[in-house]
Amino acid sequence: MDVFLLILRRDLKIAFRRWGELATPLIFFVIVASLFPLALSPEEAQLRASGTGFLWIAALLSSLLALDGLFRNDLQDGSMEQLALSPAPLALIVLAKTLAHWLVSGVPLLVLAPFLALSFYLPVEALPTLVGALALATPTLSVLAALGAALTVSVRGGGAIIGLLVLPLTAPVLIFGARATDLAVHGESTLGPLYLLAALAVLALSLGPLACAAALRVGLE
Amino acid sequence: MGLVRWFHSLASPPHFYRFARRLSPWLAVSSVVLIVAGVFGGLVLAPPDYLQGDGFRIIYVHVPSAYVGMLAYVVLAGAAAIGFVWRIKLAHAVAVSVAPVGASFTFLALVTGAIWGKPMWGTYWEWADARLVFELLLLFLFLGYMVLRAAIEDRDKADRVSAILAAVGVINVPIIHYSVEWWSTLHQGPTIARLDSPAITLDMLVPLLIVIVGFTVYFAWLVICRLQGEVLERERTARWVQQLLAERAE
Amino acid sequence: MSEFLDMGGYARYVWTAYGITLVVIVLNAWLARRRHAQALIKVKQMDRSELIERTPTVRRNP
Amino acid sequence: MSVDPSAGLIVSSLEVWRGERRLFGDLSFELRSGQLALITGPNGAGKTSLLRILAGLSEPRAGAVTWRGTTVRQLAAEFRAAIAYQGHLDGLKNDLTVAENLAFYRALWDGDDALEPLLDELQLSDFAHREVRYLSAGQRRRVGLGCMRLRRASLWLLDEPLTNLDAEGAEVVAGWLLSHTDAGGAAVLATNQAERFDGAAAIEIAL
Repeated sequence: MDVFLLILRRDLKIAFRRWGELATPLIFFVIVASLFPLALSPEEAQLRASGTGFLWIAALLSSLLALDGLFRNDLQDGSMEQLALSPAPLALIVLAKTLAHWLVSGVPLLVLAPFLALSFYLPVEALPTLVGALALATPTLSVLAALGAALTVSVRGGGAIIGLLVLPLTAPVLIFGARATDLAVHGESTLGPLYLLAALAVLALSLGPLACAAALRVGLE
Repeated sequence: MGLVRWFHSLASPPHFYRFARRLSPWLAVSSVVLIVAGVFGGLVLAPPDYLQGDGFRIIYVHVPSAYVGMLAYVVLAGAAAIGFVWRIKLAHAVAVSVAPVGASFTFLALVTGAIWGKPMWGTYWEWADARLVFELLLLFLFLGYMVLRAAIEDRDKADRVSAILAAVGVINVPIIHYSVEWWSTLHQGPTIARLDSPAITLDMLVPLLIVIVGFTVYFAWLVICRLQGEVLERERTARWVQQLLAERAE
Repeated sequence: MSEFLDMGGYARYVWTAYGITLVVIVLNAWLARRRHAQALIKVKQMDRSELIERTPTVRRNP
Repeated sequence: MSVDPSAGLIVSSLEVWRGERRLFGDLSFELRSGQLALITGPNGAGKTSLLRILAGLSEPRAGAVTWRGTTVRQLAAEFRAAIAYQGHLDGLKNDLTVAENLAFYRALWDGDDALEPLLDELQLSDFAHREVRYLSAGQRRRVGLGCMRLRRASLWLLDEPLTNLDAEGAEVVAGWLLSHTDAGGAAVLATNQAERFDGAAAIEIAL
């Protein structure tokens, strides 16, 4: 547990010292969301109908965008070797790094999302569900993106293929997340999809770090 | 005991290579016979469907290719996992050889599904059909696997990294399948007919089963052909490959 | 015969589907055989120096 | 294989590959406590690949490496902690200061050494609160080796530790190595400057 906190603190400290990189995915999220009405139409009915799905796609893309360097930086400066050779389990270290990343990229997204949702004329009553669904979905997305980053860690220059590897796997999260939000917009019970999102998060958080650690060990060779 | 030892010896590349050379003509011939017989049964002998008329005959190529695509992904993931856990090089070679074949059959399932959809739904692509959407995602999984392999230069590394991707993918396949199913039931209008007849009769079913078996044997032949090349390349410094080359040169 | 080819009015769809299937099947066979043939060529043309076995020398100092 | 605390590093019939190429095969040796081994050889011979296998970072295609009687890839945490590896990369975070980097590794290795004497010895005291990105290659090397020193390891695996170091720095590191082996530690060194360790090495491996 000490190692977990140690890595978490180190990664957060580094993240705040490079705040430019930190802010990029969030600004991306906001800009894409502001372009959406320009591409579609400013009409209330249309925006309200497609705003939910759109917010989810934007959240998905921005959470993938940021993760390319999650392990690559550590691999390139040699600290990944030291982490892999430390007595602590690599999966625990991976989990700490993923959590650190989620704290600096996922949480701000949760804060921004309601404002964007309001601008798409989503009803205020739906906002708690939107934030709740995002809170359950973004950890899964972070784990999947971390997995993509770990798999491509030994690919020269290629963060671009992370999307190709990971996006098909995110389909269930997208389906349940958008469904929960949609149900909330129509004032219906959202428990079903929220439970499913929580189940996916548990699965991802328990198996994901193990897969990441295995991929990193191969990448280190 | 003898059978177990025989299976074990197959994991040794020279044994496998020799075995594959003897097996492959049999697979090729029997798959062609099965496919031709099944397709003949499907196109000529089977009665037209009472709802879809003769249009339903696309089933005899659509369902087998969809089935082989799925089978290929399971074989790919299983082989890759065996290769990763027990460090069997031949298993990794199987995974590599399966990928392009599986991708092409999944692609074929998508295309024939879309062609079938046009007369049934009036549109080539129907998002509310869970199975086509699932096939599409499966195709992406195959493509991801192939792209990842192509991006890693070191073959040994590529084997093991892509094995992890395949394992994650295969855990996800049922989740994706059920989520897409669930999602489509929410959006499916009552007018959408599913791409299979609700009451398929025996004389329709038998040709279908024959084509499915034929496609599976054909798939095995393709994989074995590719596998021979894969094994040769991986084992090129081994004595048996050098001997084989010397024999061929004579 | 022409009735068979007509496929109850679905000729366009049925024959396109079967045609594409045939193309995919033939293409797959060609690619699989080519894969094997290319491997043979590659192995023949490989760098023979890969076959040399090197062993390091270990010297023990008392 | 059982745990045998008296056994050192045993390498048996090891085969080393880089990617698709076999670099060499049939390497066997045993390193006991108090001994220093040197790995020499031309560039590309496989010094780094060998060292990474010894550290357990890569898996050998054939042969085995054991430490205290257990395969290095399967070591339990307490034995894992006894092996220090320092490769070409220093393992430092550019955005953290020298002191922060050292403190991080001290915590990771569960150590409690004071940092000031170490910084003094490495002549880094004036740079303790400077971010690593502003250091020269030689200074970074010193910090990296300092991080390694904080690990109370009994086996050191060092890949060209003297690269980029000036005469004084090299002197300090050579001194560390001698006192480490004198105190019963073992070390494997991949180096192109073998003459610096003439007579000190118990085993010399020429690739």
